[in-house]
Order: sequence, then structure tokens, then C-alpha cells
Amino acid sequence: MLRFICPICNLPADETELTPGGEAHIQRKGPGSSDSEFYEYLFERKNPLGIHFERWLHSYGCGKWFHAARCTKTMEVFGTYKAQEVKPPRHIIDNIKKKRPNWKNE
Amino acid sequence: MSARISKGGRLLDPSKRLSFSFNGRNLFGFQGDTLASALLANDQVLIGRSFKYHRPRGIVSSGVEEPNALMSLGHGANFEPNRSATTIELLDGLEVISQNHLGSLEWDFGFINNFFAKIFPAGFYYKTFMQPRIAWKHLFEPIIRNAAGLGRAPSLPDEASYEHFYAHVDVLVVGAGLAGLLTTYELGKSGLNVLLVEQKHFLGGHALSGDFEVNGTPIAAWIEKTKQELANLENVQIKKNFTLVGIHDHRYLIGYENLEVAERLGQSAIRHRLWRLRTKKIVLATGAIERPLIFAGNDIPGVMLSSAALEFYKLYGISPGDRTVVVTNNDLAYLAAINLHDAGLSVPLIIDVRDSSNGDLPNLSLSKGIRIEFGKGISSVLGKKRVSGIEMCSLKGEGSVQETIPCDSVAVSGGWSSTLHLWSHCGGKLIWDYKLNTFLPNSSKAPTDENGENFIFVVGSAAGSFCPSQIPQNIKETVSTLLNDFQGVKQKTTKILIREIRYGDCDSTFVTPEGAGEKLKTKCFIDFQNDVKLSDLRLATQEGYESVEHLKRYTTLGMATDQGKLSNINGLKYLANLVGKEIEHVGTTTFRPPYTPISLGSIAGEARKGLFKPVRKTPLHFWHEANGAVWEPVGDWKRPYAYPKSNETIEQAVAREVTSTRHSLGILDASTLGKIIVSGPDAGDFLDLLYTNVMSNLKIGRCRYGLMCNENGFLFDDGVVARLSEESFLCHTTTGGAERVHSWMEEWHQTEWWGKKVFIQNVTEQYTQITLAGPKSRLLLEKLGGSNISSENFKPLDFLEGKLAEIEARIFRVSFSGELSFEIAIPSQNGVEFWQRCFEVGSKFDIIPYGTEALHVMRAEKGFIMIGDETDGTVIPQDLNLGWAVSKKKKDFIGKRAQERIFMADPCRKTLVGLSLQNSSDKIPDGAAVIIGGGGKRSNEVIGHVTSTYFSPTLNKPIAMALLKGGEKLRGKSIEIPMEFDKALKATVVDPKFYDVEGSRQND
Amino acid sequence: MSLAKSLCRKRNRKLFDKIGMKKYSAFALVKEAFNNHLGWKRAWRSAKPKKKYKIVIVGAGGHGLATAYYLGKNFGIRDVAVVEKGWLGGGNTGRNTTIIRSNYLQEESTAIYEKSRSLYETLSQDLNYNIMFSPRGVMMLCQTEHELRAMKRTYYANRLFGVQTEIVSPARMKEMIPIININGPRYPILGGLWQPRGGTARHDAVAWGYARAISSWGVDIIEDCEVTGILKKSSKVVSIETAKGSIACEKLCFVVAGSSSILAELAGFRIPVESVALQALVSEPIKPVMDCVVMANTVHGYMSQSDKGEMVIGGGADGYNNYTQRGSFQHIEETVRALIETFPIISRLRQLRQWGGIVDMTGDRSPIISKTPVENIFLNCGWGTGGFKAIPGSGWATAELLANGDPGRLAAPFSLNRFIEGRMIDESVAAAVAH
Amino acid sequence: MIEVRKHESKEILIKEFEGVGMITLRGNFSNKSFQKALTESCKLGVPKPLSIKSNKDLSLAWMSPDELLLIIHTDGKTEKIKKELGFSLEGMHSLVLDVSGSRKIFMIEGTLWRELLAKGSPVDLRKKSFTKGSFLRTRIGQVSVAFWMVSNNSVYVICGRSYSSFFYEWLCNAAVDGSLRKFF
Ligand SMILES: Cc1cc2nc3c(=O)[nH]c(=O)nc-3n(C[C@H](O)[C@H](O)[C@H](O)COP(=O)(O)OP(=O)(O)OC[C@H]3O[C@@H](n4cnc5c(N)ncnc54)[C@H](O)[C@@H]3O)c2cc1C
Ligand SMILES: NC(=O)c1ccc[n+]([C@@H]2O[C@H](COP(=O)([O-])OP(=O)(O)OC[C@H]3O[C@@H](n4cnc5c(N)ncnc54)[C@H](O)[C@@H]3O)[C@@H](O)[C@H]2O)c1
Ligand SMILES: Cc1cc2nc3c(=O)[nH]c(=O)nc-3n(C[C@H](O)[C@H](O)[C@H](O)COP(=O)(O)O)c2cc1C
Ligand SMILES: [Zn+2]
Repeated sequence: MLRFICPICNLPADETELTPGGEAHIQRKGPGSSDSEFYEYLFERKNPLGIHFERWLHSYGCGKWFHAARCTKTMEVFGTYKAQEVKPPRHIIDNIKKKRPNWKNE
Repeated sequence: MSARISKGGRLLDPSKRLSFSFNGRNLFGFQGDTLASALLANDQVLIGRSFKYHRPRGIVSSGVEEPNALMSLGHGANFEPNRSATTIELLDGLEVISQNHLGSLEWDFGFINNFFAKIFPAGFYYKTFMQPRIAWKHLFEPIIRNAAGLGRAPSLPDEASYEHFYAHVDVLVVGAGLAGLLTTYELGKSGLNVLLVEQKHFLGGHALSGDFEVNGTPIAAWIEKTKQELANLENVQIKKNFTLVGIHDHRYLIGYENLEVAERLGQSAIRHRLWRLRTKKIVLATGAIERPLIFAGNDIPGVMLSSAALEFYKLYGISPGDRTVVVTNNDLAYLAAINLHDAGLSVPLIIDVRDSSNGDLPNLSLSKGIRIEFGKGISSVLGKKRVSGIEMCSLKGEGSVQETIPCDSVAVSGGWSSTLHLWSHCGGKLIWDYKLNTFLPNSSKAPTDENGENFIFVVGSAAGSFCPSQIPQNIKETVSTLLNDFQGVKQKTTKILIREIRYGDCDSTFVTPEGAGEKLKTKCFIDFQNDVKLSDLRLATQEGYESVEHLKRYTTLGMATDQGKLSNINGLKYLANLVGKEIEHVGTTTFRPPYTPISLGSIAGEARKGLFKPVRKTPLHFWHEANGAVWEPVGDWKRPYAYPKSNETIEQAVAREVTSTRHSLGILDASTLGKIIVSGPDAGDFLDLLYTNVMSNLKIGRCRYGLMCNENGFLFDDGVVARLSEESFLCHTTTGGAERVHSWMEEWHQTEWWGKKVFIQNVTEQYTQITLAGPKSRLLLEKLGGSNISSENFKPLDFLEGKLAEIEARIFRVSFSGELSFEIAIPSQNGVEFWQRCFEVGSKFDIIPYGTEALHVMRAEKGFIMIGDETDGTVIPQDLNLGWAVSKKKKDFIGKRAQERIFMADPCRKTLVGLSLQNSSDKIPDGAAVIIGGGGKRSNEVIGHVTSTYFSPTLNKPIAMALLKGGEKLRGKSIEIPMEFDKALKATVVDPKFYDVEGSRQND
Repeated sequence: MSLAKSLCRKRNRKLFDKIGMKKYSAFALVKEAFNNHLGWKRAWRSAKPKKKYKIVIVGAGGHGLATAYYLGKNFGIRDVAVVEKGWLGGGNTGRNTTIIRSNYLQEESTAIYEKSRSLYETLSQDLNYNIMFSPRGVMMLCQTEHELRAMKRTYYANRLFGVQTEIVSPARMKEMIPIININGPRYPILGGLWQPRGGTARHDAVAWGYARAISSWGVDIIEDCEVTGILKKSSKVVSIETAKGSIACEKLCFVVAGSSSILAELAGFRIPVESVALQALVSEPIKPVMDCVVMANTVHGYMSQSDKGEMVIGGGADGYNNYTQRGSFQHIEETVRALIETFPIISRLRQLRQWGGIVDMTGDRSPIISKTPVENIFLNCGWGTGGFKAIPGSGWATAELLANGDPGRLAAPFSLNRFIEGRMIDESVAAAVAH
Repeated sequence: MIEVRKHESKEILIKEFEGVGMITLRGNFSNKSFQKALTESCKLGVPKPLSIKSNKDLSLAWMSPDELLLIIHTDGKTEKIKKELGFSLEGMHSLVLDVSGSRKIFMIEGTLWRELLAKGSPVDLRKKSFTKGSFLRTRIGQVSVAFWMVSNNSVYVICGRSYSSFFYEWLCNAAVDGSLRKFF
């Protein structure tokens, strides 16, 4: 039963108050993209064993989406941040690197 | 015999006699007894039969690790199988029945299995019962199933109440033994908010059976005193009958509070309460569980753990037998011998498999005149339904008998296993301690929380401090590290001194004699409940099932209701021997929640019957109810399906509702339709991205039917959009779609197009939405008065904000029935009033309410699609001839790119058509498949399926819509719908608009 | 190794003796009883990896082992290794609720699941290992009008594709399943889709049975041997790195379910798969009360009773990526309350154990049996919440793909390409869950 | 504010109301003019996240970073305040909606109200965490709600109108005599 601190409310939100939304930072591909680009956007996922940047919705709370960096192996959370960040912010990356020196952001 | 004696019994209240029944026999016990102690008090040593061989079994333990003493309790709605007698507090009037015997407990026909035991070793069923094939299902499987299964299932629904409770605490201490009490005592002074939980109905754990002193106070008195002191602390709470059953990710814990006794005594409305705890730190003071030694006949009733013998005596005043032989590999079991001896019972012999002991207890025993034999073991236990003696042998050899000692009980100890299940639930690992002969927490592979930090601390015998005198120091250190993690909280320690004699080391022996041959091994039980013997483990490894996990699954070792609490470590030790590895390399199987079984009722909590799932009700719900509505669940809503009159069938009611609406006037509660306001300077642009058609050019005061697709191009919702003002749109959605569409819009706005200035607000519940349909609908509205809705002034797809019958209303001229129709939104507070006004005024127009089915029939007659019927998540608008509502001009909208993919333009895609039956007395079934060509045979190509099918009261014939491959090209062609028995219905492919194709009625 | 090669050429019967495999039968059991069962041989050899194999299959779950089996049986290819990171059958094959059915909606699915189900019927005999296939029937409840319509659609589709199913009335259902509550206040039961030849099997035995058979042919099953790297030379794989050294191969096949993305990453491509936890639980055992499998999709829960007597219960999957083999408690809760509504008598039964498996969910919830961007790597995955029933059929189809280099009729629709073309095989249209 | 029904058990009194004036207000809180408009028409400033501000007539609750809920305690004022707000926010990207019919409001009285809510809500309800002035949006059982303390002895809970009869039953069930034990 996960728990994240919603970066908007600053409240620890119980998993049952949240809705998961899959991988974060996927760049939308619309008309004009090639078939394979569109396939990548729609279906291909990193699904890593390790640190995953992902989306959550504080659905029973403020109703806002946010991003989280979480390890899919240990469930450790390295921080949450706003959904409008197009890439993981510096402090999140720093925190991950501090705790997982060998981690590479791909 | 086992019996109640006048000594011991720290938990008993001899003034309160309780009566209970066992297999119909009336027996007595006292307040404070467990069912197990009460049974023993009545010399009920044989208490059940084992799972596979139906062997006679007795009580072996005094706690949750009990594998044998499973009972069925109560009757009727209170019946419950598989309850272990050692964990049940005795209650007056308790009804108890033993389990798993064909015939009586004493004379069990199932015992016949025991004689075939030789051909039923572990996994025998994988090797046989294969021929003839049919026999497995009809013969062998039923036999196996009936033989297995322990207790009967309840036959009546459970009437008890259950509930959940959420709590946040700073520190949770699990287990109120000496270690748990001391920890709580220490933490209590810190001011932190502490919860101490104990699964049993008393505090003190094993220490309550001890005879040592804490700071000079005898242990029992110290426990009582500490309990009082803790009770006075504001920040500390203690819960008995409360088992922590699971530790889940991110410090989410599940606790199981057993209130059965309080419930039975009328002091609690709740039977079980399931706690969900979030805590900062957890201290496991869960103690240790004793292991049996393994020797032939170790399952015969009368053989029990030394700690059980001690506890039954100390806490409940029970003698396990008149003559008790103790057999052990450690010092602690001497406590049982000494205590029984001091109680005046006979302890003819202590068999100690060790060569000697470096502790004080053996000498103490000798000084009391108890005989000790070192380096010996048990070759066999004598007796069938209870112990009559043991045969002593030397530990080394193969078990040749040196002496036969008559006795009626055997107290056995094979060492102690620290209780660390909870440590492992969330990924914590264990290491084997060779000195203590137990697994201990591996602090370098501890479970971690969401911050990647350790959050579980282990103290007391769970951490390997088996001797009470070690515990205070262990706790002091733990508490100080724990408090480090709480800012500003300092430790205030008290000096605690526990004086206790020195315990000698435990030895690693677990099987006696060491050289036991095959014959003995087939009587050496490891898992009592599942009848797993040494010979089974040997066979499994011989066949290659030698990883612990294979071993477990092949032999069922540790899979019983005690989950191997008693058997696992012995099993692992034997496995290690068999495969020639150290136990730490063999590893353990995974510990999984729950620590002890919990009722399914408690998991469901209050969410049953009426509270199972929310029901959403419109403001008019009570009216529908009072007017005979039959309900249909739609999403969380309940909507009226139809309003049958007392003499009508539902079909007749639907037909009447349709006809009457088409002829005069029908009224529908459409409040469940989603209503979403999208407002802001960019609202139009934003909606252009969400709908397939253009919304930005909609005129104020006008409506447009819109479609929404997902990024895969598939249609998922439709509805009418109205432009309220320059910057504000009102989007209608399907009933099931309101929340989905609202969050869909929010998601795209927040995560992709946050630059667009819009606010999105779900106002579904703000309005009572009412549809008035039928040729007389305008007349009614005119009668209600307040707004100009004349045909010149108020065209199809117009809307206006005004008043009707003095009530503020928004009126939309839209039609889903094909009739002249108005949809009216009234603030929900006024909905009922308005609805009733419609009936008052409408009576002269023959107004009738209609339900969802009439609505569906009417829309099908018009060939309108229904999300969920014509769509199934794989359909694009073009398939439904709705290409006109998909903009070609727009650069982008959700689903556009997807619709450009190869398969979306494939000519063999299914498209929507109407079906007209050639024989109009037929009815096309829902979902029927459609083929081309005759015969209804399998060989024919399936070209699609029926999406909607109704009998049309308007046209007086069946109508249907279907999605067919290349549907458009099939117009006018004949297709077939195969039915049972190779029959087929014949139909012609037609336009799905069956009624009023020009739309003159709705545009009137 | 010459042993393996020579084994490939000889008839099975002889192989039994070579490996020392002993035929299982009641007779053998009685005979062994007199010998204290000391004569039984290992079910499968514990093999050390050779330098090179023609085909290496990664993952000794049901699908990997079945693939090896049909490679040997249908194509005579036995120079094969099955490499497993843990203990064989320890993935989802060892932790599923064992429902076997083939009443799927789409033609492509029906074809492979029905093939699979029919192979299950004789699998015990084929493998000479009792996998306890129990065709006790699967009942899928319909609790809304909409669900009833969808089930009817499935029923008609099934008939035409040769899968025997029927729609049963609530009254009939009550006769078949006396403990069911058909008048639940919230979602009364409106009917059911009944597949009489569906049922369950003993999950572990499926893996062990296949392992024993292929091992006897000389196929190497290498446990405790995680694949950690993939060596490629121009778009082809030459060898794999493992915990037990490097192994060369001509063809490589990933059959690793929840770990598929990790292996794809090692091989340098990505796949349309996400790994999430799916949970199950068992009650304490009781005497038989329910003789078939019941699935309730509207309320989310399904249940059957094992031969040992526990009620085996499965529910929904978590919505977030997870490799821990445990999930969130709320799913257990949802499932249990749904089942108590459906079977009120189970409220006083007790949960004995819960666990999770990591299931591989694809974009359209249908599996992938396909070639990949790397020429000689093949992929079998995406069975998600429902691939136990598919083990024999999928093994059959994957063997075909591996042997021929191209998919046969069964596998063709399940290519990776379908996601690019938009040609999805969407089973969720008929049922929310697909166990 | 009309009392629809009430339920009394030994420890708890539950009352359900409708017709409580409520206005949803969306806008940019950091915008000075927005703040000004608010102070002018409500005499209340923007509340901090997870909090509620009240005066005699009104309460203003933080719903999300761009949404406020204005609760009007005095009958008959809703329309007027809505107009005023609409007027003063004119020209600003904002939204003012009367949502009085969208929700129902429950008053729960009794010393064990925390225990009652804790049967269904995962939030931290300890006295030190949930205090007067806190406003939380969460879930109780399967229903989405928001609540705030009125006094040491009472709390207000709001939920969607269509869920209210279910929620009322939920509350009555949770208040059953013999099921509440002091914890907080
Ligand atoms: C709780 C639950 C209930 C289910 N219920 C049903 C049901 O009722 N009916 C049904 O049909 N299906 C059901 N399923 C689905 C079914 O279990 C799976 O689809 C099926 O077992 C998948 O088999 P597999 O062989 O593909 O994968 P697995 O059995 O998971 O095997 C994959 C193997 O690959 C190994 N592996 C992974 N990475 C590596 C590596 N790097 N190197 C070497 N080896 C590796 C793993 O250790 C594992 O043994 C359920 C699943 C779960 C979790
Ligand atoms: N009798 C013996 O021979 C023996 C053996 C080992 C230890 N001890 C003695 O026991 C004492 C050690 O005390 P301790 O506190 O470490 O152990 P303990 O066994 O006395 O206490 C542990 C307590 O935790 C409870 N518990 C375990 N799991 C639980 C759960 N999941 N939820 C709730 N409660 C749970 C148990 O019911 C028990 O009361 C010392 O006196 C030591 O000498 C005695
Ligand atoms: C069909 C089925 C029935 C099971 N029955 C039992 C059982 O009776 N007792 C038990 O302890 N576990 C039972 N299990 C659960 C296993 O013990 C184990 O938890 C599961 O296979 C997952 O493995 P793991 O817990 O080792 O990760 C069963 C599992 C399955 C799939
Ligand atoms: Zn939030």
C-alpha cells in the first residue's frame, strides 16, 4: 500500500486516495509522426526494474496529477514533483544519485 | 491422564465455572481457560484427525502455532470451521466439534488411509490416477477432495458485523511479552505515541509462566504493575486480542482485533475489527516459538511441546499427564520438568540429546531427584490414541531400544525459533545463528520503507535474547537507536535488572535417533497437519524437488493452517542434511501475510449488503421507487429500467412507454447524464482537441453532438455540447462516462495542455435533468410557461436559459428518441418540484414516465448509437457511419493520428448496419454472430455481430443493428444469424435508421 | 555433447532408460512401496550449461518449458537449453489461480486458447505425469444487462468457433452452485456463461511434468541461472551471459513473463509491456462446497476450490509498475468483499495466505508471440493475468515460430506488428478481467 | 440550511442538511486582483492548502491550488455573493459556479467523532494532526468527502449529493452502539 506526498497538498496521500497513471515524461506524438514513433508513444514502455518516473493523480484529494520517482524493486520513493515538469527536476535527480550512485538516467 | 490440579493456574478464575460441549458431551472449565486447556482439564487428549492419513492427534502447543487442535465452533449462522483450540478463550455455552473424521473421532473410517500410507507418499497423486482418463474427474478427484479439506463449510450466511479502523501511531510495539512490555515502558517515557498489541487475551507472553524477578518483583506481579503504569500514560495504548498480521509496503500494517468474546457477551457490536495502521517505526517483540524434536510416533496424542506443558500448568493448572517424560536439546525444557515435578507430578526421566549442558538447570533438576539421561534419544513413542510409553535409545545409532519407560505424556523441545514472519513480509532477510539454532533478522538486509530506511526493530527472544536477563540491555540499545529518528525526543531510561539462572546452549540435533532407518522415518512427523514425514522429504529430494520451494510444493510442508510455524525450520534442517548444504544456503520459503489466518468477513469490513458498494441516487429516486420502477444498475447509479403497472410484464411496460411517448408525451429522469463546464479563453480550442469535431465555432445558444475518442482512435463517449457564453461550454456525457470524461479532460489539461486557460468543473450533481419527449412536449412546456419555445424561436439544437413554471431552467432542444423533445436542467434542489409540476400539468397530455429500456428502444428505432452497445472499445466513429462528426480540417485532436493507421482504413473493418428480419415473428438474440451463406455451419465466415436488438413497438417488428465486415457494401444483401440446432434466421442488411428517416418528427 | 545429440535421434522409450526416468503408474507406486520408494529417479536432471545450444529458451515457467517440449515433440529439436533464474515454475506458473477456459471473444484468441485447452485434456497421459486437469466447468457471472449482452456475444462467437459454451439462467445456476447468492441486492445475477469443459489443473505439476519430459530427452534445464547480458554481432545474438557463464546459441527465445522488459532492454529493444502485481489468496481448507470455477467480473473476483479444499481466490491487478511479487492490500479487500456478496457463507472462512505474481500486461491485454527487432531473438510474453490456461497452446505455437522462423496460424495474429498497425486483439471488450 | 434527517446513537449524533449555499471559485490565487475580489466580497483571504477560514456568514475552504469552496452559512445570500464575486472577477480568468445543489453536508456530534471517521478514512486523525481549521479532502469508505472541525465535539463532512443516502447509511452503521471505542 503505497503512500506519496502529494506535491500540491503536501499531504501524505494513501494509495487508495490516488489513481496510478503509468510512465511519466512520455512525449505525445500526434498527426505527422511516423507509424513507429506513434507506436512508441502509445505502447512502448521502459518498465524498468529500478527507478521509474511515473504519474499519479490525487483523485480523492486535490484532483491534481503529479509525478513521482519510485523504485519498482524496493518501492523506495525519491520524491514527487509537479506534473508540468517535462523532465525530472534537479533535486530529484540529486536525491536519486545520492542514494543510488550507479544509477544512470536514460 | 491430563487433568486439572490444584496448583498453578495464574490465569484462572476458579470462581467462574463455564460449561461447554465437545462432540455433544458437556464439559466444564473456568474463566481464563482457553478451549485447549479446558479440553485437557477434561482428559480430552485425542482432539482431531490429521489431513491425509486421519491419524489420531492431540494438542501439541499452547499458541498460534498449533497444527492439530482444529475445531468447528457453533452452529447455524455462527458455525465456523478450523479454529485452533489453543487460541480460543473459553466461553460459557461454547459448542465444539472435532474435525476430519468419517464416523466418530475415536473410530474414524478414514484411518484406513493410514494403512495405505506406504503407497501414499508425498506427491503420489502425480504418479497415478492417469488411466483411464475419464476416471480422474469422476472417480479419483472426488475421492481425494472428500478426504481432504478439514472442517465443513458454514451453510448459512454470516450475520455478524465487521469493520475497519485506520490509525496512525508513532511507534507500534508488537507482542506484549517481557520484551514488548519493557520496550513500551521505555518508549512511554519519551512522550511518543505508542501502541502495544498482543495477540493473546493476556499480557506477559512466556514470561508469565516464568519464575524470575524484575527489579526484585516476581514476574507475574511485575507484569500487573507495568500494565497499570502503562495504562496511566496518555500517549500509550495497549490492545489485547490484537494480532499484527501483515506488514506491507510503505509502513502499512494490518492488524486483526478479535472481539469474539466481547461480541458473544454483548459488549461489542463488532466481531472482528481490521486495523490499517501507518506508523513511523515498528518494534517486533514477537518472541519465539518452540520446535518439536523429531522421532517416530512424535504425533501420538500426549506428545506436546515443553513450553506448552509448562504453560498449561502455570497458567491454567493443568497436568499434561501423570507421568511426563521430557526430551530436549536445550535447557529451557528443564523448566517444564522442574515445575511439573514441583507440582507433585511424576517426571520419570529427562532425555537430553546433548552430551552435557553448561547451564544451571540440569543440576537443579538432579538436585530435585529427577533422572537425566544425556546423549540419548527416543526411538519410538508407544501408544495409538495416546501415549503409553517411550522407548529410549542412544542418540547416535539406529534406535535400538535400551529401555522402555511407561508414561502418558511427553514434553519435547527441539529448540526455539524466533518469530520473524513479520520481518520478512516486506522483504527482510534472515540469517542462521549457529549458536542459538534459530534464524535471526539480517540487519544488513532489513526491510525498508518509502525512504529506503529501516523501520523495523526486533527485541527480546525474537532477536535471540532467549534468556530474560539479556533483554533489558537489548531493549535499551534498540530504543535509543529508534529514538534517534524522532527529532528532539530523548531517552529517559530506568535501570532494569532481571535475575535468572544461566541457560545452557541449545544443540542442533533435531532428529532422534540420528541414524533412524526408513521404517522409523515413515513415522517421524514434521508437518503434523499435512502429515509430512521425514521419509517424504527424503523422497522429494531424491526426485529432485530439492529447492525449498519445490520441496514445499511437492510435499505440502508448511502449507497447512499454521503455515509451518512448528514445522518449517525442522523441515529446512532436514533438507539441508539431505542435500549436504548449510541451512542458510537452503534458505526459507517466503513468509506471507497474514501471520495468522483472519476472517474473510473482517477483510470485507462493513462493505456488505446495503453498504457493499455505493449506490448513487438522483433527486427523483424516491419518486421512481414510489411509482414502481424496476431498477437497472448503470455505473454506480440505479436508473429506472421501466415502470410496469401491476398487470403488466416488463416487456409490455416498455412497449407502452414507447408507444405513449411517440403518441403523446413521455418524461424521463436523465439526471445521471454527465454535465461538465469547460470555461476560459481557450475553452473552444481545448474542446477542439478533445472532441473529434469542431467545437470552437459553435454559436452561443447552440448545441452540437460531439464524439470523444481515446489516443487509440476508439470512440469512448458521446454527448451534446452547448455553448453557454463566449468562454464557457457545457459538455454532456453518458451516464457511465461523467467521471471518466471529467478526469479525462483534467488529465489532458494538467499534463499536456496546461498552457490552455480553461477551468473544468463537473456539475453533474448540480442539476436534475429531465427529458420531455413526444409530440405534446411543447404543449406541456408552454403550459408551464416562462420561456418562448415556439418552433420558430427555438430550433433543434438550440438552447436557452430561462424559467419554466417559475423555476430557473436551462432548456435544450435535443432528441435521442426521434420525437420532438426537450431536455431541461433544473437546479437539483428544485428537481422534484419541477417533476411534479410536469405531472400535474401533463396529465391532460397523458404524460407517462419512461425508463432506460424505452429510451434504448426509441434510439434504436432511430438508428442512434449507444456507447457500450455499438461500441466496445475497438470501434472508431467511422465504423458507425459517424465520419461526419470527425473533423478533417482540424490539425490535431485526440485519436486523429491513431485513425490514420493502416488497419483503421482497412476495407474489412466492421461497420454499422441495420438488420431487417425476413420473417418478422423471429427475434434476433443479443450479441448473435452474423454469417454469410447458408446453414449456420461453422465453416461459414463470421462477418460480424449484432450490437442491439429489440422488438420495435412502433414498427411492430423486430429491429437490430449489427457491425459487419464491409457493412456498407452489404446493403440489401441477405445475411444469416445462426441459431441453435443448425437453424438460422435470415435477415436483410438495411439502413440502421428504421423510423422517421427524414427526422421530421424531431424537427417539428 | 554427444549424449544430447544421440538422444535426439532415439525413440522416447529408450531415453527413459538412459536418463533413468521411471514410468509413473499405480503399479509402479505399489511396487516402490515395498522398496520404501527408494527407486524413484529424479524428475529432471539438474544440468550444467554446455557451451552452445541450437536454441536457448530463457524462462522455465510453463510457457518456456512447453515451448521446449513441443520443439522436441513436433520438430525433433532437442539441442535446447531452458535457462531459469530461480527455481523452475517459480514465476507466475507457480502462483496463479489455475483457471483454464477458452471462451474468449475474438477469433484469434479462441483459436489458441481452445487448442491449449484441448491439449490439457490429454496432457497427463502425454507427459506421464498427473497434472490433475479437472474439467469441472467455468461459470462467468453476468450481473448487468450490459454484461449479459457481452456474454451472449461471446457465446455466439464461441459456438461458431467450435467452443462449447452455454448461457445459463440464474435458477439453473443456483442448482449448479448452491452456495451462490443470485439475489444480491446490488448486482443480482442475471445469468451466466458456462463452459463445461473448462476447469483447473495443478499448476506446479504442469511445470514439473513438462520438465521431466524434456529432461528425459536431453534438454538441459538450468536453474539458478539468471540471464544478465546478451551479446550481439550485427543485428544477431550470438550468446548470452548468465550467472553460470556464457552460453552460445543459434536462436534465443524470451519466455519470462513479468521480466520481459528487462530482457528486451538487455537485447536493445523495448516492448509494449508493463509489469504489475496481480494477487491471489487462499482460505483455510474446507470440505468440498463448490464444484466449479466461478468468475464475477462486474464485482471483480473469482474463486474455485482446490482438491486440497482451500478456496482459491483471485482478483484485480495493481495499476503501477512493480517487480516485488506483492501488491497492495486494497485489491484483496475488493475481491473479498465482492466474493462475500456472491457467496455469503465464506465470510466465516479465514484467509490463510496471500501472494502476488508479476504479470506482463500488453497494450491490448493480448499476448505476444513474435519475432523481434533482433533477427534471431523471439518473444513469448504478454499473457498477463491469464496465461496459465494457454501454456500448452502457446508452447505449441512458439515452438512452431522457433523451428520455422515464422509464425504459424496460431501465433500469426499475436505479432508485435499489430500495435503499429492498430490491429489490436482486444479481449477486454467482453470481460474486464481475463483470467 | 434544511435538516433532512438525523440519527442518534449513544455516542454520536448525525445530521444531514441540504440547501447549504455553496459556491465553487476557480482562479489564480496569487493574482492580486483575485485576492482583492475575495476580500471584498467575502471578507476572507485565500486559505492555505488543507485549511478552511471562517467568519460569521461564510467559510472558505482550499480545495486545490486553483479551486476554493465558499460555504454560505446564512440562508438566502448565495445568489447575492455569487453575483458580487462574478462582478469583481469580471475580466479575470476565473470561474464562479453555484454548486449548492451538488453536495450534502453532514454534522457529526459527539466526543467520538474521530473514531467514527477513522473507520473509513485513511488520513491521520490524531488530535495533533487534524486540528481546528484543517480541511481535508479524502475518502470515507468508498465515498469521496471533505471534512473540517467545528468544535472539539463536532465535525462537518460534505459529500456528493447522489452519494448522500449511501453515505448516511454508512455513518449510521459506523455509529452503531457498541462499535465505537475511544482511541484518539
Ligand atoms: C495471481 C495470479 C493469478 C493468475 N491466474 C490465472 C488463471 O487463473 N488462469 C490463467 O490462465 N492464468 C492466470 N495467471 C497468469 C499466468 O500465471 C501466467 O500468464 C503464466 O503462468 C505465465 O507463464 P510463463 O511461463 O510465461 O511465465 P512464468 O511462469 O512467470 O515464467 C517466467 C520465468 O522466467 C524466469 N526469468 C525471468 N527473468 C529471467 C532471466 N533474466 N534469466 C532467466 N530466467 C528468467 C522467471 O524466474 C520465471 O520462472 C495468473 C497470474 C497470477 C500472478
Ligand atoms: N518459556 C520458555 O521456555 C521460553 C523460551 C523463549 C523465551 N522465553 C522467555 O520469554 C521471554 C522473552 O520475551 P519475549 O517478549 O521476547 O517473547 P514472548 O514469547 O514472551 O512474547 C512475545 C509475545 O508476542 C506476541 N505476538 C507474537 N506475534 C504477534 C503478532 N503478530 N501480533 C501480536 N502479538 C504477537 C505473543 O503472543 C507473545 O505474547 C523471556 O522471559 C524469555 O526467557 C521463554
Ligand atoms: C492454486 C494455489 C493453491 C495454493 N494453496 C495453498 C495452500 O493450501 N496453502 C498454502 O500455504 N499456500 C497455498 N498456495 C500459495 C503458495 O504457498 C505460494 O504462496 C504461492 O505459490 C506463491 O509463492 P510464494 O509465496 O512462495 O512467493 C497456493 C497457491 C496456488 C497458486
Ligand atoms: Zn494533492
